[in-house]
Order: sequence, then structure tokens, then C-alpha cells
Amino acid sequence: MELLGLYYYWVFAILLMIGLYAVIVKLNLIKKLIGLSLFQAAVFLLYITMGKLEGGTAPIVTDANANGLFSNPLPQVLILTAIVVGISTMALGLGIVIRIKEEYGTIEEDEIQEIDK
Amino acid sequence: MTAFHSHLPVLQVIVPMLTAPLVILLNQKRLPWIVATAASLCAFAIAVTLAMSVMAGQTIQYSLGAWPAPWGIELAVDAFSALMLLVVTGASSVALLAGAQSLDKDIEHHRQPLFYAAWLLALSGLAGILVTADAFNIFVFMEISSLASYVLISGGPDKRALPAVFKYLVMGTIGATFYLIGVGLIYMMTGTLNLADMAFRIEDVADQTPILLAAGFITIGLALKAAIFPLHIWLPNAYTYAPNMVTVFLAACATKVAIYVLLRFDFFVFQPNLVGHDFQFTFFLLPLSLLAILVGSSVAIFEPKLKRLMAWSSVAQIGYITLGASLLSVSGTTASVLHIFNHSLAKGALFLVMACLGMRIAQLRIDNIAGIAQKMPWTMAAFVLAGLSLIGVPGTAGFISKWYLITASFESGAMGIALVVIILISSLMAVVYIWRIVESAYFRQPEEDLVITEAPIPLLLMTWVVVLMNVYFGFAPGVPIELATGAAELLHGQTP
Amino acid sequence: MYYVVTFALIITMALALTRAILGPSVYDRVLAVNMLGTKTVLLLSVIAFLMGRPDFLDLALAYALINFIGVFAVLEFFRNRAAKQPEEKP
Amino acid sequence: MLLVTLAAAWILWSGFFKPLLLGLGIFSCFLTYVVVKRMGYFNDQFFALHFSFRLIGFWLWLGREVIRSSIDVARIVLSPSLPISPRVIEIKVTAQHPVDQVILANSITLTPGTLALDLHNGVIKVHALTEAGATDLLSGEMDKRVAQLSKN
Amino acid sequence: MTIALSFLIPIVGALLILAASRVSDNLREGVTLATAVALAINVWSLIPELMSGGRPELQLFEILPGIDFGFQIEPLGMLFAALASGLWIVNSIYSIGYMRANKENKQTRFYVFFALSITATIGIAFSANLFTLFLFYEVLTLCTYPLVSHKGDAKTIRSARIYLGVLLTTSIGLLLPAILWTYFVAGTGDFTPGGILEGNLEGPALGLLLGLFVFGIGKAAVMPVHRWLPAAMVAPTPVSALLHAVAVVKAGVFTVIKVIVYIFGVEHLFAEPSSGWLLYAAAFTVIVASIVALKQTNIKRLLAYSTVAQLSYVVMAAAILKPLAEVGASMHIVAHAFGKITLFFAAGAIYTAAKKTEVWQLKGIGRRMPWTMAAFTIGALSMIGVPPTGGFVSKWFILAGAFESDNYVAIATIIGSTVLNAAYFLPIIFAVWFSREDPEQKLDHGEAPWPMVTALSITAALTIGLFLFNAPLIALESQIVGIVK
Amino acid sequence: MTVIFGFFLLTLLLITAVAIVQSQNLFVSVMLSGMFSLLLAVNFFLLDAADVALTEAAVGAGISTVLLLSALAITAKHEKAPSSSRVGALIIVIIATLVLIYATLGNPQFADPNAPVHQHVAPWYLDKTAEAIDIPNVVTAVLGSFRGYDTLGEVFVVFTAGIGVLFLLGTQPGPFAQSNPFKLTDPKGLRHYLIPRVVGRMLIPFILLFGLYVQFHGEYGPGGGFQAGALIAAAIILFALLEGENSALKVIPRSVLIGLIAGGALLYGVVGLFGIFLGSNFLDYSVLSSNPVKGQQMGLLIIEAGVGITVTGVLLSIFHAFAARGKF
Amino acid sequence: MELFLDIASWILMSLGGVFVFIGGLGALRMPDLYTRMHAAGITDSIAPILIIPGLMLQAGLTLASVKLLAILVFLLLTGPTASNALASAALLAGNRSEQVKSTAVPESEE
Repeated sequence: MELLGLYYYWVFAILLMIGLYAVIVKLNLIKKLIGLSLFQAAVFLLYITMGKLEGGTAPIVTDANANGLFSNPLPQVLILTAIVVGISTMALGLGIVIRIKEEYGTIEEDEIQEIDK
Repeated sequence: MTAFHSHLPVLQVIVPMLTAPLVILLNQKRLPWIVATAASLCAFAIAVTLAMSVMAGQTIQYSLGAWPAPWGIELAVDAFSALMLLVVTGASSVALLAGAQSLDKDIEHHRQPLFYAAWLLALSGLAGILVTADAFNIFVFMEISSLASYVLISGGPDKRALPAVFKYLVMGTIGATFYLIGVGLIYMMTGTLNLADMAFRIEDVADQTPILLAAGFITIGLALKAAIFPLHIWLPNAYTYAPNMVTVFLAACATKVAIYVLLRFDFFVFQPNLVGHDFQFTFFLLPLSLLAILVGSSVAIFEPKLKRLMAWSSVAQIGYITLGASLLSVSGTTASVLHIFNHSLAKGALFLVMACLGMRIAQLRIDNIAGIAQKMPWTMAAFVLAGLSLIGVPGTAGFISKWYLITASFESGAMGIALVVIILISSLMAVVYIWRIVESAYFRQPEEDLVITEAPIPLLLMTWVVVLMNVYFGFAPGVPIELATGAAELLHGQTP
Repeated sequence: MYYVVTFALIITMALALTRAILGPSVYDRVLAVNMLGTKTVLLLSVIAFLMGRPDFLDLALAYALINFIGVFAVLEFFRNRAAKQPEEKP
Repeated sequence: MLLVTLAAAWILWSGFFKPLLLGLGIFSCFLTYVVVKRMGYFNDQFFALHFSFRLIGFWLWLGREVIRSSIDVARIVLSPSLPISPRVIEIKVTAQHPVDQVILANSITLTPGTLALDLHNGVIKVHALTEAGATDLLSGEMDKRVAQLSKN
Repeated sequence: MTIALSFLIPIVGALLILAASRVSDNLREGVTLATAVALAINVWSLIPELMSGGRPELQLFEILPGIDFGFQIEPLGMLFAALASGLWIVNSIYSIGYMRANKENKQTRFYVFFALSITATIGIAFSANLFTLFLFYEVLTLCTYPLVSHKGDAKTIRSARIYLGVLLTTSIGLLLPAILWTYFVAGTGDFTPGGILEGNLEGPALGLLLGLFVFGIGKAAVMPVHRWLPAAMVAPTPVSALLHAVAVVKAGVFTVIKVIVYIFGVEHLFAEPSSGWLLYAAAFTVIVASIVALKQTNIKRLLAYSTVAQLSYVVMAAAILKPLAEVGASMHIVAHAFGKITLFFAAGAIYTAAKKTEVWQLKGIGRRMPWTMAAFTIGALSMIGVPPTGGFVSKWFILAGAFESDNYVAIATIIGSTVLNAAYFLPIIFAVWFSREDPEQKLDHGEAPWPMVTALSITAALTIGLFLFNAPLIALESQIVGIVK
Repeated sequence: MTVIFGFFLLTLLLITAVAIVQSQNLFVSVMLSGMFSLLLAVNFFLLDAADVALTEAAVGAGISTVLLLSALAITAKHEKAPSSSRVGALIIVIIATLVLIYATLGNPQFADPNAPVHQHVAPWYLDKTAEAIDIPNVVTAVLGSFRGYDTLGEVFVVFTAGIGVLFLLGTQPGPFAQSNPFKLTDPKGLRHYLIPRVVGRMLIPFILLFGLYVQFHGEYGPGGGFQAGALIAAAIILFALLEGENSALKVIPRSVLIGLIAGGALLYGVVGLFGIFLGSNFLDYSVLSSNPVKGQQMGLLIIEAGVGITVTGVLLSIFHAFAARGKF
Repeated sequence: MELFLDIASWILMSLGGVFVFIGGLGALRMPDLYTRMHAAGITDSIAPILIIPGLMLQAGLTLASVKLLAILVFLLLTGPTASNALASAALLAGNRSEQVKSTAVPESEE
């Protein structure tokens, strides 16, 4: 159980680094953005994991589950916001990528640098 | 304190914020600008009022939704944030007042409502970071300001603005996400998001690996946002290709706000609680600051593009700010905070001059401005004065902070002498790169006859206002010094 | 008992994922994604019962709707691409 | 008609009968109605809901078909040799109304072993996994039943 | 009030010059002269108060705790200010002639920056503390750059860059740290009689600080930071006069003296062995610069190296650290100012009238330009230190100081340099008056334009006057000595 | 037991992530990231985060796939062969991963009730929600009221992204739209496809209604303004796919969209300001009604509506802006 | 009665699970796109038909049942539609992409 719990955090770590790797290494701008969203997803996982409570359930109090054990609502709230931030960033990033394509005719970073020289 | 006064912290943020949706609904030619400027000035007035209250000895707190502190979000304005608010709102107001024509040139008319809305959002985002006392709320407003900044920068006339802003976006997002991870880890260990509460509760769990990790993440993330060497690579291009007025605004405050958060976290939350935390300052931040200063200045010396030159100079100047902080003394931090203020003045003025030049010259390169001082005497005179301030010549604001920085270096013992030497060397480098421009503008013959005139009056006027502020604060730096000292004492946990 | 279904679903999801990764054509991947989406809807329904919160079926409903839209977006995308490369008709 | 369906859907989803929520429900239904009207739902003949008891009968029949062919396909999948003989056939649709045509096509797809590839001008192109499935379909049983649906 | 006026007059003058240039050149130059005269009267009017022991001051504001922006007049500063403001009149007269005769362009810029340079000089002279002094020191550097680079061609700009580079580098790299150090150890930078470092800084550190100051004050041109001075020779002659006689180098040595007297404190420094190197450095500079001067053929370069030598003379005098020597040092500022300005005026006159710049071209020119060359002779004699010139008086005092302290190095240097001075000036004088003109050259020039001749005559007269009527000056300088004691 | 499911799902998640990064075909990456989002959402659901799961599904699998695809349609489908300098980055990343994994050993035990997270502020929220706001969904209560300021910020983040994309791509068609032959020949979406069209049309009203349902039941179950906005926008995007860009714009014109964007954000802000005008603090809803609890509920309802309106407007605007650049 | 319903629902759900698995397996084993779609079709049609009623039996006559029914209807409506959309897209690109080339779709098609 304990190890399984840790596994969540490990997945966070690995995902984070996979995302970061994609952002650093990939030259394609859209791929970078996808990597970025993986990167952010890792953080979502971190927060939600820490909010889980043994035996708890989703923090929506109805008559059926009034035993009083609920997972922590706060990280969930934070992550709702973070998801929205993520998609906003992605949308803006894509907008920029489209403009880059229009101006440069490519979305590969090295080719863009070549053109800018 | 009247009832209205008590709402000022939140009004500081929401006045520009709620004006933004209104702005995009406006279609008349000048109206978006007028409304945006009015909102910005209003924010500035609020910032001044807040600063006065803070100087009168109050720390202003405000609970949003009337929920008490660690549960609800709390706003708090102290000396540090008051000073930063002045910088941010001031920079925005100046740039807007000065920038109508310059922005007309860069941004098509039908896109202007959106642009000014983004401007106001950037402003409110930065202000939001400064007033809040909640770690997660900082993230939210950081993102508002960042996204808005991306929009603003992407309005640049050169197509190279786009890759630049993309790079900024990627790095900025990584920075913000790192910060978010750090906050999450701290929350995991302390169960709170309120900064003051956090500083208090972190003591029990200090030195456990997650907290150390959190410190690392937060520091790196914010360093990315603040363009601290060697994480500065997004900055030069972003500043270079942004519309001139945007550069004025952002150069004066965007990275500084990230530094603000960094200092807050490091001194407030980590420093008192983490063993060996001060080592990290000495072993990482200090050498990096020095490198930033030297590398930034050296690159600036050889850079032919004016705005890029200024941007590299900013990298160096950020080095000064972090250098002050890394000395870990009250006087060092004072110097650091003070330099935030003074560098904003100097760099703001310089970028305003760039905007003036940009109104008349297509490509801002050193060779292109040969002999321009004859045609634009006022502009170049402003440049000279602002440049002196950047160098740190006595009688200008830039001197004051360098003075404090050097004093602080001396205090730090034997190493201090070496620091002073480096500071002075880099000042000399600043002389060189400023001088190259002055020389070209004043003492070289234009290649062909320049048919240009002086910059538009409002722009020039605001440029001179800022330049004169440089001089004014060079002779009467009482207010910023008081606030900066207050901030430093606060950060070091000494109640003034 | 829910566990059996859940496991069956998860394993099928893994199979779908394998198909998505193997390809070979993009259409195979779309197929896999679509399959995975359907399985997710079912999985969510089952888990809702498993966790004793049947009121969370809203989620499954939302998924069903969204998954559908996603596939249409893909179709539109292909149709476009096909149109973008005008072929010479024999 | 649509409004009634929507209202029913709302109440069944919501399950709350507080006045506020009911009010919001009515508001939502009308909002949806307005948007849908703007989308031109009532301008052409595509959108037609007709219920009949035959539909239920059809569904039951269809369900049986689905189960039967599912087992067939499952057997194929599980057999080591994969005894498939895929082919493409075309069926002419008897029903005229587009909705009915679509129902037929979807029913074909829904039945494992057959897959409607294309519906154009009343002709459905079908991909069948096995010979048996193809002949089954060509017998026209399904087509007949669908055609009967709209015959009132 | 008078102090404030000392700044307002030249600044307003600069603006008026700018305005007047739109109207006519004559008006512009009229304004220049009027400003110069007004300033001189204003500055001189302070002398009586000073002589009676008053120390007028003007505190403007406090920038940082312990750092003020303010002025205080004491005898040494007064001497310098009076000198500069007085010579500005003469120099203006000369400039008018020079600029017109040589048809220089950008004359307005020239006059404006000249006025600003004077402002800065007055600021240096009157400053009450190191901070204010540094401020005006830098302003002076920057204001003179446009003057030095007046011609604007590539070569000039290169030389001007050296000028600026050396001065700024030394001031920011060495002087500023020295000032900061001072503030840091003493908590203040106010010029205080008897110095402020006593009890605050002892031992080798004191010598180090002295080094930072002396080399940081690049304007004093102690070797090896003298490079800017020959480089600045590309400037028009009135500017050279300004550099060498009126403002820049004088500001350098003035600052050195002032720092030694009012920051270190003569006695504190005298008691500290580690500061002895200064004397040797200065002596070295005197000798070496004189030898270099000996080899120069260009008149202005020769004069430039002569200046380097003479400046170190002053520094050395100050470094003797005896009251009489301090009087001699300040006296030598004046004497050298008069003498050197005369020499430069003469050189400029020769250039204007005959377009000659080299020493060997001067054979027999005394017959065509008797006034000019007479003045030149007087100036040269003053450099050597021959009576009846001002140079003799100052050397006398310095020598007296040296004997007082039994400083044989200083004595030897003075004697040696006198010989060297004679060695490079006397042949010129001889050639000018007694050689025959080169017959191959077609010569038809006479004297330079009258404003130039007038100006150089005045300064020559002053050089002699300094020998004859030096009592008031010595009285003024004794005030410094009084403070020293 | 759910943890074991979690284990499998997380493993799938990791495999998907690696596949996303490895794939050279951008389209495949996009499809896989859609799957990734679904898997992630299921994981969230297993971790009791129903609201988050709904949002992740609506955003990750729905909206972001659509956006990525429309961007792909304009830009490129394949990425170029990767650069050579990958090994260094890989090593760094692996080291960093190991460091992170090592650091997790100090984390509080998974789902431990004694962990600090569950001790300090969380119980207060659970108690206080029942007492002061009296709605079942604590997440909504925290989101809308206790940390309503964050949510205001979130709305403005969306708002910023919306105006950002509009600013970048404008309302005028870009250069590619003209050069794109497809745009001119067939602006009508999936008209020729009878089956999708008929089924789609049948579903759209229900999707819309479901969106509104999610909107207004945010206080009772998972959901709220953001999810609702995403769903409603998805419904209209579906319509646009089926009937073509222009038909969708006829239904909700651009001017209306701008109005929605601004109006929703303003609505939120104005509710907050009412707190000030009525003598309390910003975003204090309890003063909206004589009964503080009723006031809170009213405030939540209105701000959720504001969120929903803005999100719908922004997402649609972004979609249209992308689509106008090249036919999607 | 309880027990009977339980057993019925367990049976339905288990069967559903089995079919789901078989479908997944088929999707992996089948040789080309179209045949794979048949296999996937199992999971799209028979699996919901079995599993969701199984759940409905568990839920009894509650709102949850209604929602389940709605889900079922949606799935049955959208599943084939999506398959069809995919198939026609593949068909559109059919004779261009080597990978999609089916054993059964003739070359001349389109």
C-alpha cells in the first residue's frame, strides 16, 4: 500500500521529466507545447494525489455518504484553476505557432533560427 | 482609515482588471487608450495612497470574501509591496501616457482594444502578485500577467517577435509550473497556502526532503521568470522585438516582480527555517549574479541593436539586484530593493528614448543613429541623462543603489573588496555601451541627410518626466530608501 | 464483482493503447482512441458504483459526449487533408 | 416536442425539485431551444422525431441480432486461425427519409461483423467481416424492418 | 547666494549662448564674454569674506545619510575658482579670435560646452565633500569630451575616446572606490581641516587609499595615467588651454591637494611611512615626462608633456607634506596656469597665423610675430622657473618646503627638472629669435588676429605680475597653511 | 483496491506519455494526448477528484484535442527528424527524475489521514461549507467563495488567452486562408455525410442542455461554470464541424462572442464589487441577501454563470479564430 | 429477489467484461483497419448493452438508472456514428495510404 502510494509520486516525477525532456529536446513547436501540457499534467497529478484521504470520498456531501470522511477539496480547487491555466497557455501558444507558420513557413525551431540569421 | 481606504488593496488589482473587459467593447478610435490610461492612472493613485499608508507605519491587510486568513485569501501590503506597486503602476501609467502614438504605429487600429485590454491585464496581474499574501494566488496572477505579457510582446512589428514570444511562453510556463510544484510540496508538508502561516508552520517540517525540493523548485521557477542568469535566454529577444512601449512597461517591472516573489519566499519562508539555506545564496546566487553582471555587460558592449543592447544590460542589472540579495544582510537587501526601483527608473527612461527613436527610425541600430542628436536633441539629451543613471553616476538615482550595494559589499568582509571591484568594472562596461550610443548619436556624421524631426511631444514629455525623476531621486532618494529599508528589515525579520 | 469488469475494462484499455501505439495507420490510432473513450465511459460508470457514488454518472455522460466530438474533429481534419492534396483522378 | 423532451431530460438528470433549480431548468430548456432554433433545426426536414411502438420492437430485434453476431465475431476473434473473409457489398435502401436511412446504416454498424462505410444517394456501402454476415445482410431483413418504421 | 550665482551664471550663460547663436555670431560671443566677466566678478567678490576668515557655504540637500550635496568655500578652492573664472575671460577673447580665424564649425557647441565645463570647474572648486566633488569631476570629464573631439573626424574621435576612456576608467575604477572606502571608514566625506581619516585608517591601507586617490584622479596625470593628456592634443588650441591651464588638469592637481590636506590631513599622512611612495612616483613622473618632452617636435605635444611634468611637480610639492610646500603647490597651480596658457595661446597663434605646428618650423619666427613670441618666451621662462616670472616664486616655495623637511629627493628632482625644462625650452627660444628663417618657405604672415594677441599678452603680463605682486595670493594661501598648522 | 486500479492506469499513463514524446507523427501525438487526458481523468476520479476529472476530460480530451488539430491543420503534420544532441538532455532528465523519486521518500504516506494536508485548513472547509453556504459540493464552495479570488483570476486567465488569440489571429482571415484551396471550394463542413449529420443534430440539443445542467448543478455535483462552458462550446463546435464554420457563426456571431467574453468576466467582478458596495469585503456574497447563507448560494450561482459565459465565449472565439486561418 | 437481481446483474456485467476483453483482443489481432473496426464494434455495441443494464439492475429504480439509460442511448447512437465517420475518412484516403489498404476494398473504389 505504501509503495503503491509512492508510485503516484513517482509517476509524477517521471511524467514531469518526460514533459520537460520533450520541451527541451523537441524542435517542433507544437511538440513542445504538447510536452508542456504533459509537464503540467504531472503537477495536476501531484496535487490531486496529496489530497486523497484513506477511506475518503469525493468532497460532495450528500445524505448517502455522511460518514464524514472526504478527500481534501483544496488541492482539487487549485488544480481546477491550474488546468484552466494550462489550456489557456496552450491556446495562446498555438495561436503564436500559427502566426509563426504564417510568417516563417515552418514550425521547426532550428529552421526558424536559420531564417532569422 | 476610512471604509473606502480599507478596500484599496483589492481595488489596486481589480480596477485595471475589470476595466479590461470594458476596453474590448470599445470601438472608437481613441477610447480604448483613454480608458486604459485612466485605469492605469487610477491604479497609480491607489499605489501612492497605499505607499503613504505604509510609510505611516501600517501594514495593510485585507481578507477577500471576509473569510479569515489561512482559509480565505488574504491580501497584505507592506513596505516591499508598496514600493513595487509604485514601480509597476508608475511604469504602466508612464508608458501609456507616452505611448499613444508609438502604439498606433505598432498596432493596427482594429486590434487596439484587445491590446489595451491585455495591457491592463498585465498590469493587474503584476499588481495582484504584489498585494497577495497567498502562495497559490501568486501563481494565478503570475499567469495572468504572463499570458498578457505574451500577448503584448507578440504585438511587436517585427516577425521575430513571434519566436521570441514563443520561447518566453515556454520558459515562462516552465517557470510558473516549477513554482506551482514547489508550492504544492510545501502545501503537502504544511497544509497551508498563506505565506505567513506557511513561514510559521514550515518550521516543524523544515529540512525534510520535500521542503528542500520545494525550495529548489520555487527558486529555479522564479529565477526563470526573473531571467536570472543563466536562465535569462528568453529575455533579450522578447524585449528587443516587443513594441517599444511594451518594452518600457515590462522592462521596468515584469522580471522585478518575479524577483520580488523570490525574495519573499527565500527570506520569509525558507531562510529562517532551512539549515544551510544561506550557503546556497553564497555558493549559487552570488557567483551567478556576478556572472550575470559581467556576461550581460560584455554582450551589451558588442551588440549593435539598440534594444537588444538594453535588454542585455537588463540581464546585468538583474545581476546587481540578486547580488544585493545574496549578501544576506539588511543593507544588501536594501540595496537590492532599491536597485529594483532605480533600475526601473533608468531602464524605463532608456526604453522610452528607444521608443522616441523608434518613432523616427526604422531599424534601431547603432550605425543608424549616427548624428541623430542634431535632429532629435531632446531625445538624445534624455538618453544621456538616463544612461548616466544606468551607469550609476552620482546625482542620479542609479548611483544611490550602487552606493548601497557597495556599502553592503564592504560590510561583507574581505570578499567585499572583490565584489566592489566587479561592480565597478561592470559600471565601466556600462559606460562603454552607453557611450557607444552617445558617440554615434552626437559625434558621428550621418551617412545621408536625415529627414527626421523630434519625437512626438507626449512621448518626449514623459521621457523627460522619467529622466528628471532619475535626477530627482538621485538627489532626494528619501522615499524609496525608506521603503526599501523597511522592506529589507521586513525580509530579514527585523521589525523596524 | 465490479472488480472483474473493471479489470476487463482496464486490460482492454491497455490493448487499445497498444493498438494506438502500434498503429500502423493513423486510422488505427483513431480507432483505438475511440475505443478507449468508450471503455472510459464504461469504466467510469462502473467505478462510480464501485465507490458507492452513483451520482457521479454525470461524468460518464459528459465523456460520452466529448469523445464523440473528438472523433468528429479528427474526421474533419482528415477530410481537410484529403482535400488539401488534390489528387489527379484517373 | 423538443421542449418536452428537453424538460424531461432535465428533470431526470437533475432530480432536484427546488423552485430555483426548476426555474433554471425551464430557463435552460428555453435557452437550448433558442440556440437550436437559430441553428436552423426547424427549417429543413432533417430533424424529425417520431416515436412509435414499432421502434421498440425494432430495438428488441436489433438487440437480438447484435448479441447473435457478437458471439459470432467473438468466436472468430478467439479462434487461432482468424477465419475471416472480408468483403464490401452495397445495399439499396428502401426507406426514403434520411433519418430512416441513417437508422439503417447505424444499425448495420452496430451489429458486429458488418460496418457501414458510406451512405450516399440511398446506397449503403457495407464492409462485412465474413461471407455469412454479408449474405445475411443482403437478405434485406433489416432493410425491411427499418422501412416499416416510418410507415404509419 | 553668491555661491549659487556662481553656478547659475555659467549655466544661464550657456543657455543664452545657445539662444543668441540663433541671432548672430557676434551676439553669441558677446554673451560669452559677458558671462565670463560676470562670473569672475561674482567669484572674486567672495575673496574679501574669505580673507577675513569666513567660510561661506551652501548646503543643498542630504542625499543619503552622511552624503550631502553642498558647497563650502575655503582658500584653496577659492584660489582655483578665481583662477579658472579669471582665465575664462582671457580664454574667451582668445577663442573668438581663434575660432573665427580658423573657421571652425560647430562654434556654438564649443562655447556652450566651454561654459558648462567652467560650471563644473567651479563645482569642483567649491564642493564641500568628496561626493559633490566627484559629481562635478565627472561632469567636467563629460563636458570636455565634445570640446576635445571638436573636429569630429575619425582620428579625433579615436583620440577623444582615449581621453574619455582614461579619465572615466580611472575615476570610476579607482577614485570612486577610494571615495567609497573613505565614506565607509570615516562615515563622512566632508572636507575637514586636518583630515578625517586620522584614527580611522592607519598603516599600509592608508598608503593604498592614497594610491587609489592619486591614480584615480586621472586628471592629475601622474604616470602612468597621463596618456590622455597627449591624446587630447587633437583639440583646438583654446581647448588645450582650457585643459592645461584653466580647468581640467588643474582640477586634477587641485583635487589631489585638497584630498591630501582635507581628507588625509597633512600631519596624519606625514606620520605614515607607507605614503612616502607618492613623492617618488611624482618625482619619477617629473623627470620622465621632461625627458619625453625633450624628444617632441610637435609644439603642442611638447607642451603637453611639459604639463605632465609640471603637474607632478604640484603633486610632489603636495607630497612633501610641509606647509611651505603646500603653499608652493597651490602657488604652482597658478603660476603654471598663467605660464602654460600663455604658451598654448602662443602655439595657437602660430598655428593660426602661420599654420606651423612643429618646433623646427619656428626658426626666426620671432621677427614676424614679436608679440606672440615675446609672450612665449615669458611663458617658457616661467616654466623653467627663472625670475622675473611666477614660476620662480612657486619653485621657491616648494624648494623651501623641501629643505624644511630635508627631502633630498624632492630637491634633486626640482633641480633636475629645471635643467631639463631649460633644455627643451631654451633652444626653441633661441631659434625663434636668433635663427634665420628658412628661405625656401614663402612667408607672408604677420601677427595672429588681435583678440588672440591681446589674450596672450594679458596672460604673459600676468605671469610677470605673479612675480611682482604675489602678496595677496600668498596671503590667501597662507590661510591654507594656517589650516594645515 | 482502487489503488491497484490506479497502479495500472498510471502505468498506462506513463506508456502513453512516452509514446507521445516518441512519436514523430504529430497527429499521432495529438491523438495519444487525448488518450492521455482520458486516462489522467480516470485517475483523478479514482483519487476522489470528480470535478477535476470532469474538467480534465472536457479540456484535455475535448477542447485541447480540437485546438491542437486545428493548429495542425494549418501548420504541419510531421515533425522533422530530431536533433542529435539528445543524449545529454536525456541523462540530465534521468538524473533529475531519480532525484525527484528519491525526494518523494520523505513525502507523507499516501492517503494518510494524519498528513498535514488533511489537518490544517481542509477540515475547516468541510465544516464551514455546511454551516455558512450549505451546499453539498465543497469543491464548488471553496472554488467560488473561500477562494473566489483565485477563481476570478482563473476567469481572467481564460479571458486573457481569449483576447490574446483574437489579437494574434485577428478577426480577419490570414494569408493562409486565401491560399488554401479547400477553404474556397467547400466551406460547408460535413454536409455530405449524412450519418454524422443526422446523429449530430439529434445530439446537439442534449449536449447543450447537459452543459447547462452541469452549469447549474455545480453546487450539487461535479461540475460548474468551467466544465459547462467547455461542454457548451463543444456542442457549438460540433455544430460548426457538421454544418460549417459560417453556419455556426450565424448562430452566434463574433460580436456576441466578444460580448460573452467581456460580459461573463464583468459579471463575476460586479458580483464581487457588490460585496464592497453593501458594506463588506470584495467577493463576500453573504451580503447579497438578508440571509447570509442564501446570499452565498446566490453569489455562487451568479459567479458560476459568469465563469460559464466567459469560458464559452473564449473557447468559441479561439476555435473560430483558428478555423478562420485555414479551413479546419 | 435482491439476490436474484444481484446475480442477474453480475452475470450481465461479467459477460460484458468478457466481450470487452474479446473486442480488445480482436482489435489487436485483426489484420487490417476495417476488420479491426469490427472487433472494436463488439466493445462499442454489445459491451454497453450488457454492462449498463447490469449496473441499472444494481441501481434499481433511481435517477442513476435514468442516467445510465441516457449513457447507453448516447453510446449506442454515437458509437456507430463515430465508426462510420472513421470508416469514411479511411475510405477517403483509402487508395492513397498503403497502410489502410484493405483486403476487401477494391482499388477502384472511392
